[in-house]
Amino acid sequence: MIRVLLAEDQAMVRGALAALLSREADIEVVAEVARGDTVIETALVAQPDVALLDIEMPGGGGLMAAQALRTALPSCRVVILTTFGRSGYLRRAMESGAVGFLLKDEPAKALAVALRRVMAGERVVDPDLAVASLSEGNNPLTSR
Amino acid sequence: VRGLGLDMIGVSRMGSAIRELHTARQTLARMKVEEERLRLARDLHDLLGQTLSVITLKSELARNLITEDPARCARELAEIEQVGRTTLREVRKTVAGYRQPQLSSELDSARQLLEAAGIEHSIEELHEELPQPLDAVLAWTVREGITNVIRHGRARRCLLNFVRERERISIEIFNDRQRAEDIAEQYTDRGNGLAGLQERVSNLGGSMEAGPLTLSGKQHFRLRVELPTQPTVLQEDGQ
Amino acid sequence: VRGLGLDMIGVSRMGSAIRELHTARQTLARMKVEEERLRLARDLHDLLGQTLSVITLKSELARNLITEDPARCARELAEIEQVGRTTLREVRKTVAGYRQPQLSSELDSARQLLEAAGIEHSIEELHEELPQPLDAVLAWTVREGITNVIRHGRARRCLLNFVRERERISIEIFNDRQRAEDIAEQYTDRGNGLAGLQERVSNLGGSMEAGPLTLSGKQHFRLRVELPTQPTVLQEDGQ
Ligand SMILES: Nc1ncnc2c1ncn2[C@@H]1O[C@H](COP(=O)(O)OP(=O)(O)OP(=O)(O)O)[C@@H](O)[C@H]1O
Ligand SMILES: Nc1ncnc2c1ncn2[C@@H]1O[C@H](COP(=O)(O)OP(=O)(O)OP(=O)(O)O)[C@@H](O)[C@H]1O
Ligand SMILES: [Mg+2]
Ligand SMILES: [Mg+2]
Ligand SMILES: [Mg+2]
Repeated sequence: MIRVLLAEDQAMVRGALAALLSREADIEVVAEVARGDTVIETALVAQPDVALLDIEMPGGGGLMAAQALRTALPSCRVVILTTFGRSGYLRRAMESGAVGFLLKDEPAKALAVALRRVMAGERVVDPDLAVASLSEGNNPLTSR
Repeated sequence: VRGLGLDMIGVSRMGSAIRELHTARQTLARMKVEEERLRLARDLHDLLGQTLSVITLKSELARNLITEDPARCARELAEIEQVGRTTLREVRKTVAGYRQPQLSSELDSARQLLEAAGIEHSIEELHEELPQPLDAVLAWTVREGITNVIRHGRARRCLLNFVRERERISIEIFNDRQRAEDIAEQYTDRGNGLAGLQERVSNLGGSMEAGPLTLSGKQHFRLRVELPTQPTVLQEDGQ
Repeated sequence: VRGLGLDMIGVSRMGSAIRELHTARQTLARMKVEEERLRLARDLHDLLGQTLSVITLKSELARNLITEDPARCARELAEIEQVGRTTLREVRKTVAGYRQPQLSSELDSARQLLEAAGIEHSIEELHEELPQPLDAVLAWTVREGITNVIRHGRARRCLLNFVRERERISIEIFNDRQRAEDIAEQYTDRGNGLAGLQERVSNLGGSMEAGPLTLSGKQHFRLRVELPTQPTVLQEDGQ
């Protein structure tokens, strides 16, 4: 069983993702949170194998949570889930120890395959998402 | 000979200044375009990313629930529908916002239009950045006013001026009219250009006047819009 | 004194040239921004308006079919899902595509991407300024090639090299592949990334090869693009 923690602020997305992933025989969603700053306390209790973290969430967001997880629960692998690449996201995700950088709208089957690969020690990056976030990152006008 | 030499230096300096400005001009144009692209791209991201991922995920889920849990399937579908509809409305608003005219480019167009129509003109430039809603309403005034001058005025001359006061700004578009007898026939209020403008102006707490006017014995038409620059009711004005 | 006088003339000429260029610059910048805005607004509207209307209609329809015709309900849902996902992909591509890629920054991105994907790599740098159309096509090659390496290769290693000859330049992207059995399954030509690249390459009178390759008994994939540096047909290549 792959034990998953899901952090996503948008309730509709979180609900659908949890329901879809739970349908996979070898995946169990053991915890759901809606804020970045509740990831750690929840993870310490639920002891997930993988944390799926949205980036844009209240309470510090997924990137900060990823960083914190690395020291608080080093056994937990971090996968960033997002919709669009923004400036520097890929780089920051990797710096904070994430081993996956994936699309939220990926079919559940593909997401499940990615989670299995991550559990097998591979890194999984969606190339289009990554390219998009790099493109913006190289532009000097990016910062709002 | 010596003079000529110095002149030559001047010329060569001019050459390099021109080259430099040429580059600067290109860079600036590129940057502005880029900026605009990014701004829209970002708005687009925010609006769409969430909506479309919700829709995509929910439809995948609903598909798995058709026989298993038809009631929940129906709920998911109702939500998809609602999200789709709300976003559609927002896309329309966003796009309308981007089609908002800009005063500076409307003034340019006004000059070109009057030029093309063979109407002598003097169009004042406004050297001030105004808040977007104000800028937009002034731009609409120019667009509607100048269109009217060309369409109804049979004008030979057209003037466009701004008056800037401490807490208000006004714009005036004047034109003469070829024949006095046209007036009664023409100012019939039948169009909706001015009525629409009146509405936009009122939304910002401003006032508008439009009508014939006799100046030193000659018939003119004047459109005047006055707007508070610190308005009490400052609403975004869509198109 | 006399020299100074002539120099002054130069300066004053320079002044008026500067003013003129300044105006030209502003006009140009404004026009481009305006144009871009409208173009984007249109793209946005076309892309989304349609997508969202389809989604809204189909979800309403599907809801009525849950018990009546579950098979058709499933088909409608599959379509909603696909439309949503495709649109998201297009938005992502559009946004990435609005930036004319530059070889040097694509090479940087390539390194970061491969790093993130945990693929060992050696990416050569090109220390030469190339004409813009050439630079752009090489940049597209890097972007498409590296994206493919990550998506299809399940590679452990990736090499990127340039070969510079007198009148041509070529770029080669190599990767190993984890399992031999993937090849047949994967090289299906179903995408349009390589087809699009082929077109850009042909526009500059160049040639492209892409396909599997066995090197010392191991399966690899190679993408190779060769471009003339003094091409006979040198067309500006848009995005
Ligand atoms: N500059 C002008 N010179 C002379 N008559 C004018 C001028 N501007 C407006 N008018 C008169 O005022 C009327 C109302 O103008 P308005 O802009 O509201 O409508 P319109 O131009 O006829 O139609 P539209 O709805 O296309 O704008 C016009 O029909 C015309 O008779
Ligand atoms: N580096 C690679 N390693 C292995 N197979 C590859 C590689 N590059 C391309 N291929 C194969 O060639 C096919 C065509 O590639 P292409 O880039 O045209 O399409 P795609 O990547 O599948 O889709 P897209 O239109 O998004 O680029 C791929 O589907 C894949 O099977
Ligand atoms: Mg979020
Ligand atoms: Mg009118
Ligand atoms: Mg491809």
